[in-house]
Amino acid sequence: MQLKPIISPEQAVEKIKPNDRVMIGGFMATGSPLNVINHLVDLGTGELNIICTDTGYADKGIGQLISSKQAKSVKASHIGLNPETGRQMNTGELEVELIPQGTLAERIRCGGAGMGGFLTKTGLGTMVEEGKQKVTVEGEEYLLELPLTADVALVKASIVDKAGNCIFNKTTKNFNPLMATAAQLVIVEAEQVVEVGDVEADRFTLPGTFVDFIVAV
Amino acid sequence: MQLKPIISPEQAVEKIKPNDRVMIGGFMATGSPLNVINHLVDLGTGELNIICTDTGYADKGIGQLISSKQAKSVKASHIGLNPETGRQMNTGELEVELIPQGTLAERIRCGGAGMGGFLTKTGLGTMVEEGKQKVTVEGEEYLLELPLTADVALVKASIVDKAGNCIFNKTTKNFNPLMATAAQLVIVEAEQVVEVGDVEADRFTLPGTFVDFIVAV
Amino acid sequence: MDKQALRNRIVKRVAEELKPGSLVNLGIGMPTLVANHVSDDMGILFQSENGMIGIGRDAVTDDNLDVDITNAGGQPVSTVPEVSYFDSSLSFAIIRGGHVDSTVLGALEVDAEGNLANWIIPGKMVPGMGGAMDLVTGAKQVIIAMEHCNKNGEPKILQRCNLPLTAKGQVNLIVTEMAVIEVTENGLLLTEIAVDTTVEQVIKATGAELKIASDLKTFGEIE
Amino acid sequence: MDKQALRNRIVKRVAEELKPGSLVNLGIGMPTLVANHVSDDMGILFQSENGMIGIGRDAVTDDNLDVDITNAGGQPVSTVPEVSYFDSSLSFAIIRGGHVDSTVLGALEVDAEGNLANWIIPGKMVPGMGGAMDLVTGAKQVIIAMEHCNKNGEPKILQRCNLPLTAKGQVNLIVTEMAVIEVTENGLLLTEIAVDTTVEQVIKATGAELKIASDLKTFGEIE
Repeated sequence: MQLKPIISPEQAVEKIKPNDRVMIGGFMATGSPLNVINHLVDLGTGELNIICTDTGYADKGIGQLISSKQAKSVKASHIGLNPETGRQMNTGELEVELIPQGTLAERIRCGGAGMGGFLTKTGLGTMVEEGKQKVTVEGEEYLLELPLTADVALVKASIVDKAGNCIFNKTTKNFNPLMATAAQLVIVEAEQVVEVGDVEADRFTLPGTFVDFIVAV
Repeated sequence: MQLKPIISPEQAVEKIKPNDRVMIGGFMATGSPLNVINHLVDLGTGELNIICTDTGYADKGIGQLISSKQAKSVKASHIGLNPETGRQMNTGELEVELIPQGTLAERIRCGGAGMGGFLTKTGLGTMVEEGKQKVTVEGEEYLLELPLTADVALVKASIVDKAGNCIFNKTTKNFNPLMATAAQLVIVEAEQVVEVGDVEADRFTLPGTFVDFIVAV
Repeated sequence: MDKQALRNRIVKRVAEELKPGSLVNLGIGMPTLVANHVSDDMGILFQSENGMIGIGRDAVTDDNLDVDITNAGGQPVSTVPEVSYFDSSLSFAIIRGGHVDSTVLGALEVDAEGNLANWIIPGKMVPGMGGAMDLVTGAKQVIIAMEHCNKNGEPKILQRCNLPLTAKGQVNLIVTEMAVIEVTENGLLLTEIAVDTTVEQVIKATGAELKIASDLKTFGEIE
Repeated sequence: MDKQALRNRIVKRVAEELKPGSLVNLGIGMPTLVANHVSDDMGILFQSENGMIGIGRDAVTDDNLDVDITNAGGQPVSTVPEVSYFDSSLSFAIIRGGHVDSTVLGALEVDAEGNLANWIIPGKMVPGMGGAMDLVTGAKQVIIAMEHCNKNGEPKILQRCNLPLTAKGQVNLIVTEMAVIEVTENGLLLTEIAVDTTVEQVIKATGAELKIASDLKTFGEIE
């Protein structure tokens, strides 16, 4: 049977190096791998290039990585509820690229699914189109958005079996299953680890094949 | 509460008109809406433009629509196990467009998700690239594939609640949830219809919002 | 008119625009309050772009709190019985694929061409667009719910937005405490004015040319 | 050498190429038999493009038949305990996103540039490409498992394919009952010959230039 190694949060964060592109799941901290994030703050790796939908709150979740200055760049759709992100952006300490949330989700899926890009109307006629190729299809103009991939994805699942198959409860899904498809190394923080076969296979929405390591908390 | 009308297969097939583009779920008949198909054969609407992954077997599933000459065109990835499709194609009775299976799935998703197209390497340097725009991104060449939508989607689900939320068992998923996002009118043949709340919400993988009618069999 | 009465008037009027059986996404802040004015028998479902359809209107208490159910503002919410959950990829397929019937959003500026600015004030406030660009571009109907003027009493409805846009030409309707304004191909059409205002006052508070509907109506109540 | 012995030799040799812990997609027909030569302790999982990872090797009987579990040929299959299921969109994200380590497919023709033709004989046989174009383009390693010559005894390994291609320059390895041939940047490299053949025989049966590996090995058993 193909079982995935179960490691501690300490072991997990040691796999992340400065300059890594790190995707982190969660939406305003709901569904974020909070334990792994805590340990990443403690380890103080730094120089991370973070990809996430938002920088959460200053004191919770991804925001802690910003507050403790672990990030050198952030790609996100929303940073409004964490004033520290805006502050570091304004002082030039942090490079921030703002991406429409749907485009961000789709770019990550695109990276995981091996496509070269996709055409969208989101962002047309706005600052988002700057520097981007436009493609016209049947008289309609679209922005060409490119795939996003990462070195590491840190995701959070509610139930993970020992083969890495994942269930994400309710609104904790958000970016977690997408990011797991788009990174070289995928680390899943599991709220609960179960034996293979304990849960009906159809309950899992992310196949274990995408998972490299399971962090049990 | 937003409940979806439950109709008979007879009522379902009356909603389909000649020249309609009709997406039909299933993979070699696994997960195909067999009852609705049977009634569509009986009604004999004809002149349908069918979009499906394969034309199944001559005597089962989508193949019956071909055998009974209900189709004027078929877009599919595989027709090899139904010799009647090839025969009608060779005599010119049936217009057949062959599409790589992954590209077909992605084109349908693309149509449902409101994108203008996507870039793929599948089909590059083959007959599939004929007549298609090529886009170069960072020195890499890709085919631009366009979205597919339909007038009607006929899909099959294992469990459907009265609000239209759907569960697709095991390998019956295939094209069913994708097609449900990409058609104007979505008719779900339900193996089992349950009350809202009978099944845990997280079990559903297709939100009822995509469903217009439920056919109980 | 106090802030709450003003907001109530706006969201109540917006609620009347929503169609029975439709799928609606309400932006953070004032738009959220629209849900309070929609009756259950309309069968309207509320989508939240972080991944659910079926936000409930019950308040979240210690008894029904589920930390795994939050809205696009990160706040815990209750659910209706037919709730469904999905990842961000399907969520934005729903939004961008035109499956959301109406979205209600706030604005910093909105203009005569249906352009909207609500995500950035360069140099001052850069919250990011979140899902707003996707929603405004993808939803079938875009309703702006906002106060007619900004804190300084300046018009937020302009001939042409000054701030960076959220989307171009996508706004269908503007509802404020003073007016209901349709965005048409020929510019802005004033279709309703509040009971406690006049056409002249609306024109004065608006930074864009307004056409006046021949069957101009009134809305709201005198507070 | 009878057909079955010949096929056994091919698939047994292909099985040796698969890496422990890898994800593998086996094409319909002969490639399916590769699974019989992979031991459980290798932790290899088999994907099926219609939407599952974890096809089992147990035969399907009346006792374990589940009509909702079929493979890409539409045939009922058994499953391993860690099986997972998904729709065609995720299935091809797995395939096209480079998450499949190896795919094993048959061929009508394969050539010195790694081109593959296996989906159409114009005017004669048009089964369609199914998932073959996606698999050959997306999988990290593409292994062709086929008989060295066609029914008429003509080479299927050519300098340049004559039939319409399935994909361009994607094939990594060709395994036949006579030879194991690597596709390299400099053309085809014969790395192994079967125990019951000679280099001369392989060259004669091959329609492309073959370089001979300096450490040429043998494989298979004499039947």
